[in-house]
Amino acid sequence: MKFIQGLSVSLISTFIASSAFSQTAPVAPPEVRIGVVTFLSGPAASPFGVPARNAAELMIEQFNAGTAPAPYNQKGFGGSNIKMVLIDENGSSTSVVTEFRNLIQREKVDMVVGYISSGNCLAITPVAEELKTITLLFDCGTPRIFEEGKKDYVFRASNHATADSVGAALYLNSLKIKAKNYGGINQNYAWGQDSWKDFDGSMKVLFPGSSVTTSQMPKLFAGQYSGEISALLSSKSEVIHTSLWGGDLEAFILQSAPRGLYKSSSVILTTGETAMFRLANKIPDGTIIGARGPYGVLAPKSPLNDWYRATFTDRYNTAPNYTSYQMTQSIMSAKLAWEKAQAANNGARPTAEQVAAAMRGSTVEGPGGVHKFALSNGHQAVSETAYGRSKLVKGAMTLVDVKRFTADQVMPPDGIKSEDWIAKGFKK
Amino acid sequence: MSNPTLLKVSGVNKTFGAVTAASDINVSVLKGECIGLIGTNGAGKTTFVNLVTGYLKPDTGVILYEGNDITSLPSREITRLGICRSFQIPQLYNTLTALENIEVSYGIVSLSAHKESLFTKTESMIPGYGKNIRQLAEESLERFGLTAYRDKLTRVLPGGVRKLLDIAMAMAVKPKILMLDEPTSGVSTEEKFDIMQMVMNAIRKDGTTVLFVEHDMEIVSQHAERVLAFYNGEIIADDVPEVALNDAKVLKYIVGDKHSSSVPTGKQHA
Amino acid sequence: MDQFLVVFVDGINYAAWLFLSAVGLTLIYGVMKIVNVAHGSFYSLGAYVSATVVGLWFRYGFDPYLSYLALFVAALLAGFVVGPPIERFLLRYQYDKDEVVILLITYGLFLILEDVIKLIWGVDPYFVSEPYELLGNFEFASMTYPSYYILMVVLALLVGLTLMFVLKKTQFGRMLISVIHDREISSAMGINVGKIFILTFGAGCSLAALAGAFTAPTISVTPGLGVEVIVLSFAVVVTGGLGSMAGVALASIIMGLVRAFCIHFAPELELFVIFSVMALVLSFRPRGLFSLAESRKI
Amino acid sequence: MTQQISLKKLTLLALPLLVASPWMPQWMLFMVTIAMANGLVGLGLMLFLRAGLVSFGQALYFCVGAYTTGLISHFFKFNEVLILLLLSALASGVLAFALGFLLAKYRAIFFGLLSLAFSMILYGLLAKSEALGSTDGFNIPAVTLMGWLPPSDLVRVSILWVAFITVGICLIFINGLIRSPRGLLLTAIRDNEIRTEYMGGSARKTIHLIYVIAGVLAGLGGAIAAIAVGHIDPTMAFWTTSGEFIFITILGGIGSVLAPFLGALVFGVIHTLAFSNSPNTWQLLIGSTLIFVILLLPDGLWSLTSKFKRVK
Repeated sequence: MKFIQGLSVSLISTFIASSAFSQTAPVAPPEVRIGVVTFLSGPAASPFGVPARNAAELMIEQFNAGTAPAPYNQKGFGGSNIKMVLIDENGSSTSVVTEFRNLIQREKVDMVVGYISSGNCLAITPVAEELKTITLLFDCGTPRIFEEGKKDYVFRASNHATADSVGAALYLNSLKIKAKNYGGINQNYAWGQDSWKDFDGSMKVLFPGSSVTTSQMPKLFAGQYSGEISALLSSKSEVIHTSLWGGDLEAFILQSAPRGLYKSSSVILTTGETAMFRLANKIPDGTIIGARGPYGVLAPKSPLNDWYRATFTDRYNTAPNYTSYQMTQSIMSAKLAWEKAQAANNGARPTAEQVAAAMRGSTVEGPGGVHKFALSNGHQAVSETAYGRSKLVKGAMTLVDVKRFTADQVMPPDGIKSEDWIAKGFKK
Repeated sequence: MSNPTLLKVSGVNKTFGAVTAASDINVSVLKGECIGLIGTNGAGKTTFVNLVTGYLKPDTGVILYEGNDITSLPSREITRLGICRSFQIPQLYNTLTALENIEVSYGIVSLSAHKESLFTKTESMIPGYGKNIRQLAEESLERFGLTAYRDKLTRVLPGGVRKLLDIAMAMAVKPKILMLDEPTSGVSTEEKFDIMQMVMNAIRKDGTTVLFVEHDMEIVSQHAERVLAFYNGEIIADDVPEVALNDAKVLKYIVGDKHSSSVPTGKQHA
Repeated sequence: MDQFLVVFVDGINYAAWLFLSAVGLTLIYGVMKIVNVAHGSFYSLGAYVSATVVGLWFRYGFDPYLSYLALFVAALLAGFVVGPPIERFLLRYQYDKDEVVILLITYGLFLILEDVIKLIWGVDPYFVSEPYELLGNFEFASMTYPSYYILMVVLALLVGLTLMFVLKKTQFGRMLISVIHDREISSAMGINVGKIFILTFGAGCSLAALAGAFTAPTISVTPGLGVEVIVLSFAVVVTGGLGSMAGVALASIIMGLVRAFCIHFAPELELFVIFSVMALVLSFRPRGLFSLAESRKI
Repeated sequence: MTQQISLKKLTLLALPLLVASPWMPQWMLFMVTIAMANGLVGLGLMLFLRAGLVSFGQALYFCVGAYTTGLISHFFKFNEVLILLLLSALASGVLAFALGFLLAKYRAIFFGLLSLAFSMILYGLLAKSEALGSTDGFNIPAVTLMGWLPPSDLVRVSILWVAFITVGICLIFINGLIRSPRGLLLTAIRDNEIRTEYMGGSARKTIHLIYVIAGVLAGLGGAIAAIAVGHIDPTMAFWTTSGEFIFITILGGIGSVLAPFLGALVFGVIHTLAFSNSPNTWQLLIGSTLIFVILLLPDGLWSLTSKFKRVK
């Protein structure tokens, strides 16, 4: 008997579910629906997720109002209004994939822009291909996305992580620092391990004969780094590399600065830009700071950038950080591609394939300067990257000795895996 | 020619810190005997039961059952060899009904009879019993006059009934030796005799050897064929009731003690 | 030699933090048999409240050295304002239920509090490093340490000793212990178990908040702060033997030292330290280093 | 004989879903598949709960199952789904058998937290293995069903059917188990282990047995999830994953072998509704739901079925 009731209950619940969904599921939306996925909870929300969400929100408002400067001044996407569908990236990859599928198949979004975690990017890429939906990965760093076979619908509008580590090494080189040894502290997960691997490789190329003192690998979100800092101090490293991000990075700075780590070594914070303003008076002068690209204060001077910083700061009374720039870059790429495709389609709503074709290999100038979808047959964008050293000027944080490195200096050429490219000494 | 010796306890000692719970216990139990264990609280009766059934391990001494050393066996093994017990505080499965309590007992029997097979079915006959779990459980409820409580959760059953159920469960494994730890404690004086009578009828008819711990001398003399009198962990008398109950020491230390049959609690070290 | 001294100092410092983070959990379990997953939320609550309070403290230029007192009070208040109502109006009606079910309720609480904290304080990080820098540094074994670490160790000792004293020497403590041993009998003996529970829960939560509060100056106070702490404290508490103060202390020291040793000599292994120690200890002492005595069943 | 009856009822239950499945929207197919996978793990947890135990580490076997499938299909390019499922079940079963010797000694919270420790150690190991993509994990190629590679529009349905059949088989087995004397024995161990020992029953052997069974179930669940999601990473072994499984089991209740699947289904619904309707505060929704279910339905959603009965 119970089984029958079980049947009824489970069926009922399924029906409740489906009806609940069907309300949310729209029929043939007149507007362009964009799924935006970033971390809205958990430790990645504060440094990345929310600044990125704000950027998306702001851009879509601006586009819909048609108030963005040329070439982004067309209303919405080619005239049709943009509707943002926001989802939290937090959760297991199973739940991330589930929600990605729901976005596309239930919320009927036309394209998805998002994903900060490399694991999530890898997980949703095949699904995006299966569901034939344009998906722009806006922040995640792993080079594996396009190394694992040709993609038709998945794009990445900014450099992958290799550029950060290579750029860091190049910057040290350009400062004429004679580093005989170097150490690192990176979180014990894929991002941290890869960042260190690439940096280590690049150092071996650019500073032959230099040696590794210590590679600290605290676990993700440890927050307590007293032991690691002691180890770094006693390692007497000339250079210390870290790809810590968000709260971990900020905690590390707070705990290490008073102990004079920055006096004895030149410290590289590859994601330092997200923390540099909040911790302006904590970061000692001369700390090497990156922004994972030409973003934030490292963005090249341009009217577009001025407009962007102004509107963003005015809207959220805080300056956009590099994730905001990456999100903006991605949405702008999408807009241009959509409108190009629509034009080619004589004004009719373009298909995903048409948008993809339009985006493939395109060049987009955003607030972060020129990005070109150059690699992996036009799906992986490349741009210059930049590093600088912190300097406190009248209580305000600035970057000095800013050096820029062109895309082909920091990104591997098409068809070569990052590891091999570094191992072979950046051979073209 | 007397019956063969079933259980032989020799030179067993057990102490808990300062308390001597068993000192140099030597007892032989013959097949088919019905023995009453008497003594004040803390005299060592329950310890004796716990030692034989493997809940406690003696500090020194040997316990032989049918000639095999069972001194260091866990209670599970000892039960399987055929020594089972009931408890002073009934040990029941409180979220199950009376019937289910007994079914569990037969279920365990059935499992071991089926060599722990994964596919042992509740309905299948238990080898050596010729019936299935349900039938056996119903019978035993009937035998102990518990049918009325068949589907009651044991949590809510009155003390006397819990006692009977506890014993009924012990009987499920067809023990050769059954040890009853104060079967009538916590039972009102008027019920006592009937309960004891019914228990004895239920058990004795298949010739089970019985050792029962009891405070009420009347019951002892009524049912026991032999009495073991405990005092400070020693056995101070071991004889037929008539003799044992009139032994000077026994009269002085046990029978004289009028409080003995009250307060069934405590026993932290008994 | 210096190397080992450094390991020792780092280890003790981490141990102090572990102890502070975990002790509240073991207190609540010992008395109420509740595994409180929301422990982590109270840790972050403490961090946020103290961040706010100390932030204001320095903005209005009160005596900087009193800010430690402010941290302390803020944490205790946070714990005692939020904790007891949860016990009184939610948990109290669940004690008849299974340990696991209550654990799940606290898990639900943890999820809720995570978002509530986010709604109150937003996602932007808070920094209150003033108390951390105020004390300056000290040199030891040719290594610079912030004197704040000493403060943490002192605080840990203080908390530990106070708890010991309360349990061993005070009337309340004796009541606690009898409740720990047997809830029914204690209430039969006229001990107001309800009162004991609400106080214990409040105390446990405040201890978590205290840990958060005194960690706040060394970190960036952001959402998701508590998650790490939960599992970590569980590991420590279980290794020490649930409900045992001494156990938590010893477990924290062991784990602290082992971890520090790894960091200096095998950084790769840091990831495994905590849980390997836990698994090892449990394999040899199934109920942890110090386990509460079980009363006889039959 | 009970098994035959339950078999009939199972088909009664499965048929409509199987028949309905081709008409379900794609996203729902996926959700139901995941629910089936999670339900399998919950089924194992249900056995534990019946014996008064709870494992905070079932994710260990979920992950082992997933990685077995992943590694074989990724490195040996072998992707016959049925074989993959079998091997995953085997791998997790073997591990469970080994660890069982230790864990079967433990009770209450210690059982739970020791199993948690093991799952976290596996997490650590995988996070360190950069060859397997560390915490990023790796993707799994499409699988074949007896040599047949389903076309993209049939992939979801066929995976769901595979899941259904696996679940069906497990249900029949577990249902038989808990109706057998052992089913009662589990409750007996929870209620009074000493008595059980005194009746000649071995709590340790029994717990070891269900530990292995639960491990196998979790392994199967992991394999199905891995195949459906197409990506695996160490988070599958993380404690939060185990937490989700316990959530599902309690949500459904332990009243019937179907309860965990009901729980998993409803959890999926709540989860995705919370995500799409309040992206910024979904944790709050899920947390409150959990608490409300525990307060209003202490025996889980399944107890509703008997409530219906009473109404009728």
